[in-house]
This record gives sequence, structure tokens and C-alpha cells, in this order.
Amino acid sequence: MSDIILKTVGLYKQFGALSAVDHATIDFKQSEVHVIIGPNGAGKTTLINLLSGDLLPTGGTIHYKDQEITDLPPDQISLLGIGRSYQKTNIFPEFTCKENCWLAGQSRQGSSMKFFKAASRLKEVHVRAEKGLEMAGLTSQANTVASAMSYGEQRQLEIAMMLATEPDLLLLDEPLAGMGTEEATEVTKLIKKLSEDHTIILIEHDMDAVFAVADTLTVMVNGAVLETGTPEQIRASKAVQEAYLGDEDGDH
Amino acid sequence: MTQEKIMRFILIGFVAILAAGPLYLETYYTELFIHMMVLGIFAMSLDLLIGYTGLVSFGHAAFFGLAGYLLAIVTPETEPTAIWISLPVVLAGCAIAAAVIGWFSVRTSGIYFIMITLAFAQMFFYYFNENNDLGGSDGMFISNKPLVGWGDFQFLDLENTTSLYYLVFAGLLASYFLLRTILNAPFGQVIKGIKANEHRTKALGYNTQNYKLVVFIIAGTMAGFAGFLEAASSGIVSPGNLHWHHSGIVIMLVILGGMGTLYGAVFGAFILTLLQDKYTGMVELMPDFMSGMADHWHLFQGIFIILVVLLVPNGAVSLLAKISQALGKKEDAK
Amino acid sequence: MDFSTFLIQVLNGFQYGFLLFLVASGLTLVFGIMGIINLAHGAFYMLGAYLTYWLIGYTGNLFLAILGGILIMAVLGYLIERLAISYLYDRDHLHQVLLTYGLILIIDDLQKILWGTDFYSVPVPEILAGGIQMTENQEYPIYRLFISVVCMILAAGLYVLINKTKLGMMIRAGASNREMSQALGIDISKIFAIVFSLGVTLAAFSGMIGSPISSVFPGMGSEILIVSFVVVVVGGIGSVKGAFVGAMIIGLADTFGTVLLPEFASVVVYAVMAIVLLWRPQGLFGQT
Amino acid sequence: MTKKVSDNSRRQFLGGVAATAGVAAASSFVPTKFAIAGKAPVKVGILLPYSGTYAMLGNSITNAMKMRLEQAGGMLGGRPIKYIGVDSEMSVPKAAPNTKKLIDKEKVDFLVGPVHSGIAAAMAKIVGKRKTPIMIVPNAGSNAVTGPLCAPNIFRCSFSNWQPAFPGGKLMADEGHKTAITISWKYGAGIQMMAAGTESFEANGGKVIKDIQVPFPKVEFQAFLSDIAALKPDAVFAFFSGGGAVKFVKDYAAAGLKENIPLYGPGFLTEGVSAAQGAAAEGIKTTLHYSADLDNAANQKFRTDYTKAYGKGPNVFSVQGFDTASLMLQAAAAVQGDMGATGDVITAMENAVFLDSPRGQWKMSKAHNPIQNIYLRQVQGGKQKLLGIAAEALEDPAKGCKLA
Repeated sequence: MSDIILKTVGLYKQFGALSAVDHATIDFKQSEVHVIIGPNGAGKTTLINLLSGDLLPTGGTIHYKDQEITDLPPDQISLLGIGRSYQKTNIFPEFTCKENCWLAGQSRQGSSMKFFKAASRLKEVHVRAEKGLEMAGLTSQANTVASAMSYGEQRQLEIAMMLATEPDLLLLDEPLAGMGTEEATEVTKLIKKLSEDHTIILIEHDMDAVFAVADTLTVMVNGAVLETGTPEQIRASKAVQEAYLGDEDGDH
Repeated sequence: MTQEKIMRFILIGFVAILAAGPLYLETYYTELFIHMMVLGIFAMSLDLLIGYTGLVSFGHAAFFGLAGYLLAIVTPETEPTAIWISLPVVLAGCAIAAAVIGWFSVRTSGIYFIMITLAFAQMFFYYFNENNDLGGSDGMFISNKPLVGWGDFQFLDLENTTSLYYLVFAGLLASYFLLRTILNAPFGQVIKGIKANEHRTKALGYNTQNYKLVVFIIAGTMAGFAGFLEAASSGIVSPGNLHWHHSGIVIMLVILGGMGTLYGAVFGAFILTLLQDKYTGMVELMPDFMSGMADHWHLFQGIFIILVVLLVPNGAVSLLAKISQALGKKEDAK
Repeated sequence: MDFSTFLIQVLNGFQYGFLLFLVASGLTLVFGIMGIINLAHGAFYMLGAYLTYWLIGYTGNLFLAILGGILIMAVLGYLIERLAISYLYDRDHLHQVLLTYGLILIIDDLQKILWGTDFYSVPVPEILAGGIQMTENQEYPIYRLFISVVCMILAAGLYVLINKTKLGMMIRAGASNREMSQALGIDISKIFAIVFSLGVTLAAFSGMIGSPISSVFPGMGSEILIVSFVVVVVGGIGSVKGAFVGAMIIGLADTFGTVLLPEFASVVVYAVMAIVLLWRPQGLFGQT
Repeated sequence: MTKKVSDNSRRQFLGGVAATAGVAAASSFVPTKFAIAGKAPVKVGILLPYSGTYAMLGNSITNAMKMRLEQAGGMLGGRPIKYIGVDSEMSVPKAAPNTKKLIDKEKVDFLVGPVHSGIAAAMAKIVGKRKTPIMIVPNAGSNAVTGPLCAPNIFRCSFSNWQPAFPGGKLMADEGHKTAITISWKYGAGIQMMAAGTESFEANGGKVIKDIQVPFPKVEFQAFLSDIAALKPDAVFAFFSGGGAVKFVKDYAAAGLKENIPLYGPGFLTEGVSAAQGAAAEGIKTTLHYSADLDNAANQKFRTDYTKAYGKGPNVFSVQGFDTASLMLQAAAAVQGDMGATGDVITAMENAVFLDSPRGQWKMSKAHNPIQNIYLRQVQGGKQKLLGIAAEALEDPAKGCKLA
């Protein structure tokens, strides 16, 4: 099937005796927003880490477009057009917003092993960095040092940096975590907008946001894939309700 | 005046003082200044690693010392070797050494990086220390200074202290501007990113190991350049130049001056050398030198270092910055 | 090299390894648990040897001298941690390296003020004097074998301390997660003070117990320091077990390096370290 | 256990000054008519180790030199003395800057130093190119200093590495040993001494079966000792000094080798450290240009004065310091303090006589190195016992020196 952009086959990751990701086989379709949900410790973040190359799998394979990327390091995966944001804010704290996005944008400029040309003369990088900032709504903060911004803004910066790398596929690990309602709404809108021309794999706990954006849902429990389907299918699934959604609803 | 302008003013003043050096300095101080400028280049090259890339190398002296030995090896006893030949050979040798050491070292990080660079430097140290053909622990002499010229035509006579001074001065400025350029280039952005957050830099699509290796080679080669100048000016090379104490001292210069500014490293070299020249190593022998505390200058050096670490962690440049900030505010108030 | 010589050299290698372990054990604890690169470790080793020399003049007994020396060094270590090192936990490794470098200079000079620049030695106690005949013309000094036994007891003791006691548990908790252990109500600063004091005492103890076979002289700590670092890094930072294995490897490498490759005797040790790190960048027993 | 005596406590030092002052008053050696206060001082630069492993050597030399000058009224050629001391830190890279500091900045008349052979070469290289100052080596034995690097203004009051070692090789052969192993630290002094010992041992029918070079400053000898035991030579010829000498001699005895394979070497092996070595050093025969029990009046006076001043006995290094001072005194006296008359100063130094030298009389060779007796000594009861003269008025071959 040509509209599958990324797939994992029997992917698993062992930490000592614990199977963090347990033989997960998932297809991610082009242009969809594919949300992965599950209780804490279900292995969602580990899965993202495997996809982005931050972790090497114990077994199984990962395919992106026509290529196997199972053992590729994060930098090469990024260059293939897979961008990611982190659950725990992962930025350059002592850089300004613009500089954060600058470094992201510069990575698409071919090799940066250039020693004599001033970086500031790379016009395309300006464009990318500013576009990233603009899309994430941070244009006014361009010259603020990242560590001086609020937590929510740092989360936005996280996304802005990812966008500055102009990825095709976005791996978003709880982008709404720690955000206020207003910011969360903004970011949800942004994800919606991004979904128009990007494939998105999203981990999120905020169920309102999840159902607002999801095309496909995968439920993970204890590292294994419990079920994959449309939001309606998942809502209707008995197994999911028992294992997860039911409890979650009960909490509300 | 803004803080930045004041800093620039200070720097230009500093360069002017250096440029006029031989006009007002006695021979001894001219040579001391040469030594300090060489140390400044050496310290800047380490600042590139420590202050900009976040790689704490505890074996940087290996390149400094290796360069001296290479110069000694390519200089025959009977005649000088043209600088056009010896310098490239020395720099290439240091670059290769840095590539090999770097290839091993950049795989590690943190404390392990510190220790593995130390280990490699120690290997080099012991190699030269125990190689009788290269003078063993006593070191070797370089009988002839590099020839700046072609055949019989001599463009600069390095036996002349003033000529040597300006060669080293030019080397200092060139090194500074070269590093500035590199730091402003795309490459510089990446290594700063590595220092700030290596993991994120990698996730953005940079093969950080390659960048670290390249920066290690650049720093090692520049340390070699400093070592070349040192050996050319002093005419003697010895394993002491590769000793871990020497690596430790250059780290101290960088911290004392202020990391991540380049010129801070040069200030560090000047401040420490001048202090040492004035106060340390001198043992007052009369009337009763043994009771005089000057004999215990190591004690004071140790206390000085600890006080600097505890009280001025960001180095002399941070003090200057504070002063110029205060001045800037005063100006604003007017 | 015939077989009996080979065996004796193996024994020499282990023997040297035991000495190295004594020094490296304290280094690896401070290194691993506190993240401090203690360059002054060798200086404390030297201080231990001088203290033994000094105290034996009063007590006339090596073991009493060692006991007294341990008390002095434990207090000294505690004070140094409180007065200087405790201010540097949030700082870069660099500042710690530099601070301990300053300590070396101070300790070296204090040694000069207190004991002068002469060379001394400490006699081997009567009951441990003499040697065991190995070959027709070589004996093995009993005191060296005694040190090996002490070293093994110490290794076992450290293992029990770290893995089986409450203090050890708190130490391990502090090493793996400072914030969490603070949340659990463990006074991390107190733990660090104890660990540093322990590290200093171990360094000094190795200088003390080794003083009868090493002479006592200025600068004796600087050579052993770097070799100990190699041991720690080969074994894996923070691992006492690693330090033990690393010490044996380095002891053997050094012994056979000096005999078989005299031209590169000192290079061998560092080459071994480079190879180990290439294979396992975190050392043999280090955690990533 | 010897009771440790601090070599730098203030109280003892002051006592020492009083003692030496008394001695000075009694001495009539001073040309008092030139001792006019207010004259510009003669500058004596000193580059010796005052920290680290060899600080003891630096202190011993300085103490004796100072004592000798004090005895002569604290004047050089009628001018007061200004001392400028620099701690050499045993660092070769610092040798050149330190030397230039003393010459160019402090403009010293005499440059006394160093202990380390590598530093000596670096200093000689600088000093030899100039007419002034006059350099006097109070210890470093590097053959090169009075060999290829020799110069009119460079003198040595100690020894060349060749000197104390050369008779040692012959001694071993004379005592009936056919094979030997040489062992020393792998640095200039060790290598040169082993070469000299080997030269004379083999010239007298012996054979050196292995030359073991221990990386400097390593003091872990066990593996080498096993190697020696396995090779079973008739004798071992060793050079170590200071802490290394203490440890080597003790380890050698503890390995049970001393009874089977006698140990020889240049005298540094037991000089100034035999107390620390204790029983392990008992019976070791060495050759050196000094022995503590030399039966001459100058030596007895020297030992009494020194012990009184510094609270402990002198050693060969102090003897060298003492003679360095004698040489300066004679040079300055000859030109009546006019240190600018370099030619006359040098002539005076070349013709200097050391009547009051504790090591017995000696004179300068053409290469400016002592022509001196090398004594055969043995450690007996923890002390050096003079057995005889191993080589009389031995002169260094001064290979490569243009003055010789």
C-alpha cells in the first residue's frame, strides 16, 4: 500500500526484564493524524523514541517510505524528514527563540561543515526559522532567551524548532503537557492546521484534543498494541473501554 | 556607551598595547610577551573546545608538545628549515594526531571524555619521555629557527626578538579572527548547539560526532600552531610540555580569563603569566629566606586558585563585563 | 621467560594491582557518587604516608599510627568537603578539577612545612618482616602478601558497605537521583560529606599501609594519581567491583608491559585504557 | 627510627645564623679591606628545586653555599651579596624562561644551578652563547655541560655523570664478578652513568647482560627485580637517587636478592638516604666523590659547622654547594669585586684551588669540570665507611668540548 508512510513490524524494546514496547506492528498512513494513547507506562514514549532513533530497538523493523530505518541514528532520521518534539522540553535554553529555530533550519541547508561564510547570510535559513516561529505563534518572542520564557512558550518553541526543519512526518510527544487551557487550544488548532499538509503521529493524554484531531487511534497497554482504528471504532471497543478508556472517563 | 562598546574599547586598547610592545619593552619582557601570546593562542584553541563545544579536554598539551617535537625533527642541526615547509608539516602532524585521538574520544562524554583525552596525552608524554632518540626526559634542542624566506633571501630574521614578536603577534590576531569566523559560520552554530544541548542538536539532523571530531581537530591543530611558535621561539622542546600539569594549567588559563569569549583565554594567559613572573617562583634568600613565606609560593598559588574558583567562577572577563556594565549605567543616567 | 618466572610476574602484577585498588577505591567512590574528579587524591595518599611516618615516631607501632592517621584524615576530608567542595556541586566539572588542583599545591606545600624535604621510610613491623622463598634466589616479602590480604578484606568491606547497609543504600540513592533522595528525606549534603571523607581516608589509608614498602618522599602522590584514574576509568566510574577488576588488569598490563615491551612500558597501560574505552565507553562495569 | 629534624623551621634557622656568624668572625679568610658597606651588591642568581621530589637537593646546596659565604663575611670581592632564587620545579620547559629571567631581568653576575641534567643543558645553551654571567653547576652531572656544551663561562663544582660511575664498573670486575645487570631510571643521568659503568666493567673483562631502564619517576620495581632474579647475574649496578633510591634498595633486600647478587652503584644510591634505607643498605659498596667520614680537617670542620647551623648532617650535595661558594669567593676576590672583568674572573676560576673542600683538594679541568678523587665507600652500621680511593684525580674525558 503506497499510502503507508511509516510502519513498524514486530518492533520491541527490552529494558532488562521489562518489555517497554512489545512486538508492535503499526501502519501509519500518509497525511493522517495518528494518535497513540494508553495509560502511563504503556510504552508510548519509548515507541516514539524508537521511531526517532533516540533508542535502538531490541528487535523488529521500522520502515519509512521505501526505506528501512530501524538502526539509523536520530540525525539521519531527522534528515529523512521525520521531525519530533519532546515530552520533556528539549531546547537550547541559553539561545534566543530565533537562534533555536535557526539551528533547526540550518540543518536543511546541506552540510554545515562550512567554516568561512557567515551563517547570518544564509537567507533560506532565515525564512525557515521565521516560518517556524510564526506557525508556532512565537514571532513576537523571537529575540527572547528561551530559558526566560514560560513553560508553555517553551513547549511552543519545541514545535517551532521541529517545523523549522520542514519535516513531512511529525512525531509529537505530548505537545500539550503543562500548557494552560488557552495555549492548549492554540496548539490544538495548530496541529489541526499542520495536519493539512503533514503526517502526524501524536501522543496525547488530553482526550478532548485527541478526538478533535485524530484520524486514527492506536491504544497501547503494557507495551503492546491493543487496538487500532478510527475514533468511533475505538470509542466503541469493549476491550479498550475495559483496559483504558473506561477508567479515564471515570476520572473525569 | 553600552557595555559592548566598552568591551570593544578595552580589546582595541589591548591590541594597541601589544602592537607597540617592542617599542617600550625590555628584551626580557619582549620575550615574556611572546610567551604569553603563544599561551594565548594555545588557550584560545582550548576555549573552542571547552567554552564553545562543551568538550573538556584534559590532554590538550599533547598537541602543543607534539608540535615542538615535530619541528625539532624536521629541523636539521646544520641548517634552518623554511617555515613554508616546517609549519605545514607540524600542523598536518598535529591534525592527524588530533583526528586519531578525537576519533576515539568523541565517542565518550562527560568525565569519560576528560579521562580519555588525559590518557592519550599521557601516552604521548611517556612516548617522548622515554624515547632516548628524542632526548628522553631532557628533551631536545632546535638548533636553527625556522627560516622565513626563500633560499638565501630572508624575509624575517627570527633570531631577532622583535621580528619574532611580530610574527607571534600576527599569529595571535590571525588565530583570533579565524576562530571568530568559524564561530560565526554555520559550523560554529552547530558546535554551540552541541554545547547547549547535544541531544537536541542530533535530533535536529546533525551528526554531532562528526562536528565534535572536526572541532577537536581544529583545536588540536591550533594548539599545534601555538606549540610550533613556542618551540621556534624557545629553541628547546621537552616532554614537560606534554605533561598533564600543562594541560591543567591551560584549562586554568581559560577559566581564569573567562570561558567562551576567546579573548578571555588570552587575558587568562596574560594575567597568570604576569602574576607568576612577579610573585611566584622567586625565593627570597636573604636575610633569612627559609622562614620567609616567599619560599612557599605553591601554597599561595593553591589558595589563589581555590579563591578564583569559589569567588570568580566566570573569570576575569566577567569582572570586566560587570565594570563596563556599571560604567554603561552611569552613562545612561546622564 | 620460563614458567616459574612467568608465575612470579603474574603474582607481581596482581600485587601491584592490589596496591592500585587501594588507591583507586576511594577515587571511584568520590568520582561515581559525587561526580567529583579529585586530583588531590594522590596528595591525600602522600599525606597518609607522611602521617604514618610522623605518628610512628610517637606510637612506635605501625597499626596504632595508621589508626591515628585514619582519624585525622577522616576529619580533614570532612572539613574540606564542607569548606570548599560543597560549594561546587552545581558547577561544571571544570571548576571541581581546578579546585582539587589548588588543593594539591596547598597540600604539597604543607607537607614541606611540616616534614621538610627529606626522604623517609617506615619500617616493616617485626611480625610481618621477612619473606617466603620463591625460587632459589628470590623471596617474596611477607608484608606485600599482607597488603594483598588487607586489600581483599577492604574490597569485601566496601562491597558490604555499599550494597548491604542503610548508609550504602542512601549513598546509592544519592548517586542515582539527587532530587529524589532529597524528596525522600535523605540529607544529601551529609551523605556527600561522608563519602568525600571516606574517599580521602581511603586514599590516605593506602598511603599508610603501603608506607613500609614505599619510601616517603615529596611528590610521591602524583604518579600514582594518574594510574589510579586509569584504573577507575577502565573499571567504570563509581563501581568498586570495576575498580578491583580494573586494578588487576592495569597491574598485569604494567608488569608485563615493563618486562616484555620495555621501550613502551608506560604507554602500554594507557593503550589498554584506550582499547577498553573503545570497546565499552563507560568502562567495564560502568553504567551508561 | 631517626627523629625527624625540620630543615626549615625558623627557630633552628636563627640558631644556625648565630653559629655561622660566630664561625665567620673567627675566620680570617675575608679580605676585609674591601668590605665597604654601600657598594653595589654582587648578584647571585640561583635556579634550584625547592619543591617536589628533589627539593632536598636544592636545600642542601643552598644551605652549604650560604654557610660558606657567611663564613667569608657575607661579601664577594668586598661587595655585599644579593641572592635571587628561583624554584626550578624540575621543569625543563620552564628552564629557559627562568634562566632568561635571572640573566636579562635580574642581570645576575653568578648563575648557580641546577640539579637536573635537562635543565642544565637548557641553561648552558643560553649562557654559553653569551659572555656573562658566570654559570656554576652545583649538581647536575650531564656530561654534555662540560662536553659539547662547554663554554668559557660555564663551570661545574659537582661531577660529570661519567665520573662517579666509571670506577664502579672496574670495582665490580675487580671483585670477581663476570656478569652484571645495570638498572637505572631512564633519563639523562641514569643512562650516562650506566654507560660509564658498563664501559669500565666490560673493559676489565666483565659482561653486562641486560640494561634495564625504568621509566622515570616510576618506583614500582617488583617486576624488574623478578627479571633480575631470573637472569642470575653476578652483580647489579644501579643508579637511583632520593625516594627512588630508598625504595629500590629496600625492595632489593626484601626480595632476598641482596645476599645472592651484590648491589653496586654510583654513591647516590646510598648518599643521604642510608638512614631511611636502614638494614637494607648494609654492606652496599658505592663510588662517589665524597664520603662523610673523609679524614681531613676541612671535612670535619665542615660537618661540625653544617650540623650546628642546620641541625642535621651535610651530604654530598651540600659539599658541592660549599665548593660553589668557594669558587665564587676566589673569583670575586681576584678581581676585587669587579665582576665586569669577565676574562680575569674566568682565569681566576680556572686556577682556583679548593684547599678547604670537604671532599679533599681538587682542581678545575680544562673543560671546567672537577678533577677529583672518587672514593670507595660501604654502608656499615647505617653510615658511609670509607674503604679507599677507587680512582685518584679522575678527570672526565670531556668528549666534544672545545676547551679541552
